[in-house]
Amino acid sequence: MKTLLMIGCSVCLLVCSSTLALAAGTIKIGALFSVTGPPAFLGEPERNTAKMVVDGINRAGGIRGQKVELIAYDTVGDPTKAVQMATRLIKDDHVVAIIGPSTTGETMAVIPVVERAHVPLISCAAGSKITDPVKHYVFKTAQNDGLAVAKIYDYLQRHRQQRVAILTVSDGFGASGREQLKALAPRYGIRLVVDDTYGPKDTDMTSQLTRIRASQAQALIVWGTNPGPAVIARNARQLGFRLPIYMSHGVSSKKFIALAGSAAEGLKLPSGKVIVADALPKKDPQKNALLAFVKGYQHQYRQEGDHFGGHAWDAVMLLKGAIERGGATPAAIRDALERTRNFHGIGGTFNYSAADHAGLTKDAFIMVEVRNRGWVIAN
Amino acid sequence: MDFGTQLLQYLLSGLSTGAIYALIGIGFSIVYHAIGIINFAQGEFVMLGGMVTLFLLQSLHLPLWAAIPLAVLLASLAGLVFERLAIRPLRKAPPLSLVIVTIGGSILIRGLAMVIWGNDTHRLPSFSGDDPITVAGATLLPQHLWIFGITIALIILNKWFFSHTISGKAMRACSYNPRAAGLVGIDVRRMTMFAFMISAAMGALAGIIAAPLTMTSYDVGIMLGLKGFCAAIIGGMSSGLATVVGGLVLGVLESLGAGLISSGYKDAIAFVILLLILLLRPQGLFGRPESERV
Amino acid sequence: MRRGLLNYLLVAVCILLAPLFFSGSYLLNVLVFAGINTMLAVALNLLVGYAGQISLGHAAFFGLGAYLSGVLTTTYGWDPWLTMPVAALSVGILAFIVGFPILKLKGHYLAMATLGLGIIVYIVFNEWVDVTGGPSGLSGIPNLHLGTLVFDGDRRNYYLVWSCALCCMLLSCNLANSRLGRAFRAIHDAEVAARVLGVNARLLKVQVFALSAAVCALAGSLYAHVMTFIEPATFGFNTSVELLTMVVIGGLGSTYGPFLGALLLTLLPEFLRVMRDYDIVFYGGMLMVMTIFLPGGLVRGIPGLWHKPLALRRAKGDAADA
Amino acid sequence: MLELQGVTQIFGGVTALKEVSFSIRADEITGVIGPNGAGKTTLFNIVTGIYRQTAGRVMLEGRDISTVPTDRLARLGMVRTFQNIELFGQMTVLENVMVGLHSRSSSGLFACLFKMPWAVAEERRIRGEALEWLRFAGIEELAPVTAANLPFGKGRLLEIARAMACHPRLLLMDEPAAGLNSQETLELSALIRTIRSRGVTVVLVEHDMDLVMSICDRIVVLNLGQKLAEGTPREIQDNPEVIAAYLGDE
Repeated sequence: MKTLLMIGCSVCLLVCSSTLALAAGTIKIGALFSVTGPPAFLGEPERNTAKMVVDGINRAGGIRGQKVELIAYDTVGDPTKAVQMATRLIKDDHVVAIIGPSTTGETMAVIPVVERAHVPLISCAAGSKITDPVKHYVFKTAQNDGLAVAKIYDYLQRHRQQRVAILTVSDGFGASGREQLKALAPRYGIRLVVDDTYGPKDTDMTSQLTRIRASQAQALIVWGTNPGPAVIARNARQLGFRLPIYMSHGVSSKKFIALAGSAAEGLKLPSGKVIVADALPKKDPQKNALLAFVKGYQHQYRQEGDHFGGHAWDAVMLLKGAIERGGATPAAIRDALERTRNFHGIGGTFNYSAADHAGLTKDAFIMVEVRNRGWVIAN
Repeated sequence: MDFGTQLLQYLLSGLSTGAIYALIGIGFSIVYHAIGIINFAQGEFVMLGGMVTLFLLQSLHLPLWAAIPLAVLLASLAGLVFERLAIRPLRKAPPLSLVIVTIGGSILIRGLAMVIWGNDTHRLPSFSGDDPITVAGATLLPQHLWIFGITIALIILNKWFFSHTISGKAMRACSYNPRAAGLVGIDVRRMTMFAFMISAAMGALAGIIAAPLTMTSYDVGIMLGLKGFCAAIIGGMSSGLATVVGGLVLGVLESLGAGLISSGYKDAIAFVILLLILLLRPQGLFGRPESERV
Repeated sequence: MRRGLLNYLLVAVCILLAPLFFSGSYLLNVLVFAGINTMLAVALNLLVGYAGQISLGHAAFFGLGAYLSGVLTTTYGWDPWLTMPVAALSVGILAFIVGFPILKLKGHYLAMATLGLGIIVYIVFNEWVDVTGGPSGLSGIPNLHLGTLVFDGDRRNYYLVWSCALCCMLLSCNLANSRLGRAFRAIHDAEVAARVLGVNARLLKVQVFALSAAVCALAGSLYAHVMTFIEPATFGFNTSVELLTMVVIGGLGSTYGPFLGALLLTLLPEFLRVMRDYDIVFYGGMLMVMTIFLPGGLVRGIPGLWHKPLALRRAKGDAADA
Repeated sequence: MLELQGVTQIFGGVTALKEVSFSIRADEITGVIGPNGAGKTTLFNIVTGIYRQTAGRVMLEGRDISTVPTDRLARLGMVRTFQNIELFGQMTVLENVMVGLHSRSSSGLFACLFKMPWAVAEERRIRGEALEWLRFAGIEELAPVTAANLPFGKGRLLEIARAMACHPRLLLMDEPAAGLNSQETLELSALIRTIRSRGVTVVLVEHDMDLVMSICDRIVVLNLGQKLAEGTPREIQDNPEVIAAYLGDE
């Protein structure tokens, strides 16, 4: 009987927690970001940015006179949690659209939920399989990994480096990068002479680098997020590595330079334009958006805005545009989103269509280089 | 670069990683001998070492030479508090409870670290610069020399403590037979407390000397702790040279594995060794089999 | 026995009626996962609670079940219903084989060996990209279906998962009160004495290990078909620890303890959300406080606090070491 | 019934038993005595397969059981009790005895999980028989008590009831009178005689000389790991070597 009492208590708790209905007349937008957990480096700036942008919209009078309410949940980087929170947003909070989640895995897990509920989702994760094949209600703002790969390969091709070693991290980000690196290589006449990996928690990569140094490679591409690539940069410096090293857009933030220290000098990587916003030519269509984002973030959080935050910026602004054009119902938002053309955001210029829910080309990226502890555009 | 130099490079990298594992492993075995438990929170003291040093450097602007001993001291105090609050109330509990309470402790410490210092990765400055040193074609950083030096010093200190000081001998007595040790007037509870403090300090120091190379964040403790445990198992849970050799063997095998076979399965190497040793030679690679007594 | 059955029926009715209160709420979705966790906790309780053998690697069996189901349905086009028994059976057999050497170990050594096993399996999920999809996960796993009824909504999944979980609870209850259940508990309390009385401790431990692994695999299959997406991180060390926590907090070796633990630990984060970043601290702290002050878990601890604080303190002592 | 041939046990350089040979006849009560450290308990541990002897053989009814695992011995008809009683502390008294019937029941995992009719019937039989054995030991009123809460003397009786539930033909008792008061010891000796009268061969390791001398048919004396003497209680009492060993010891 005691057990039953306990169960009774739990049931009561559950009932009490049923969420209260919120005031009507606002447009509710859901957000799923992994603010804690391993992908917190993505989720935190994303949540911060989304909040900032929504506040900005409300200060300016909302969308079509309606205030926007952002309901953000933390998914801890766990697909199961993401599904639960997506269900919560849809069933309990009755949101009209969802932005996030931060990682490809979480997004893949959430897709069946939103497709079933007919709620548009704008993912901030990079994996190309999110929108390939196209799902009716799923869009994304983060540049596909393939675009970053194409950007690097383009650059390698111009500099006549054909034999390449790749070193990718064995997590979702690295696995997706590795897939694209392998798939796109033949198109650019590039031969992968070493295909190696390292663990996300590894602390010493000299073994892999030693092997790469002994190979025929003319360049090394490292695909990972902090801190791995910083360790690799330092290991490479220790070994007196002479090959040019290319990193992924996963480390295009000041944090990477802080971790790698002087070992970061001269590294090149494809990046969203946000980190070199000031240095962009005036005619760049994204320049206005970029400067607005950077300034706003700096003002509000006393930190540098990075391109992860930019994904959330784009997602909210895309939604705003869609609601302005179509109205604030999920179906209308979806249709309006799909008709988005020439939206100049942080991640690039978006052109969605029925056949393309990713909307970007490789021009979304530029090659940057670390010089004097800062980023400059590589030539 | 010829194959010999490559091999030397693998060896050097492996040895430096292994030295860290060894220090953590000794921490495990000291506690194991004092009270017969495996402290799953050991890895968190490694994390604390690095993070506290960083905190002292950045927030209190202490110089490195002052921050390091202070951080070690604070970590060993954390070890003391942990023993007091978590281990002492459970002295007579079954192993399962002890396993769980130390796991709980490790989650708690990790969580506190995250709340206090955030979930960013940080790097400690190297003790003496980043200019590589070349040894027969292979390269080392000055920090590697620090790691080797401090590891050797700690091992000697450890040996001296356990063989030549009253406290050390008393702790050894406790590990052989706590009841008898209690009867001859040794304060067993105090020795347990010492064991936790010493092992926390060793772990913290390992965390500090590694952090300039490996970076540190609130969650580095899990994997390092597990690897340290593997080292201790290979060494047969000895608190001396065997565990050091265990750590070095593990580090070198990992490094060779990553260099010659596949880096993806590098972590698997440690755990396959762990399983093999546990199943085939539970007394460790170098120990003599003990006959089981009921 | 009568009362036991009555209790069970009451619990079952509560569970089956619960959706009436939660329909239209995301909590129903959370409860689906609570059901899967209940199965896992019940399975682990067979091993840890009854037979007294610790495991820090049970997430591996959970994952093996999920991946077997996922790979067989997506890559080889098997029927989801067919993959479930296949997964449970093959994982059970695997655990049976692995169990023989591993369960020779005791206490902390067993904990570390199972932990090692769990991590190795996790690494394989992560690295065997061609088969498992690696860290990017495996998507497009089909939902289960009965004729035209597809288990894709929360309510359908709720009934699917909880009927499995209720079955598991009933079976575990049956086992606990049978000759084998007594033998497991005897091994837990005093292994040598049990062996002297003719209890084949070695074989029984391996049997219960395999059974527990098979149930975990079944839960894994269900998880895969409910989620339709799996990735290795779900089946790592943290999950193993979480499972153990559920069992310990609920009450080791009790019938409804694991159920309560699973329910609590799955739902708690929903309420802790208010506490934001502090939930991990709370989680760790609770684990310690529970172990120190309520070693019998909630099921025994809460009534114990009300009635006779000392009478229920179990005199386990060194018995488990012997 | 039971025969030891040159049993030797060495623990890391220390010889605990050295070439001990003797045999135990069926239907008798045999006492094994000796000063502390004579190796009596070690001998029991070897016979019951808990230790593997360094050399020598143990024969049960003409069969070499040196390599037979402990749990099989119960099926062969040999059970023991422990010096510091080893009860299943978290189980009830009745359940303790029901474990004793484990080797004489056979429901498998499947039958137990799904409560097959034959398993239910067997369960009923086990429960009934276990109650009988509790009655035999005179503790049936304690059946629902948790074993860990039993007083020591009752625990001893429970251990005997549990061992008897195995239907042993040979019962080894390791210091059954240790920790009992004189009244309990008296009851114990009566119980041991009853056990023998049911056709069970009994071997006792015991310190209580009165008990040993009063109920044993034959006595084996161990000293420092070696057999010192063997014979009837009278012969042993008169054996000068035995007297010397005991006096020298004390």
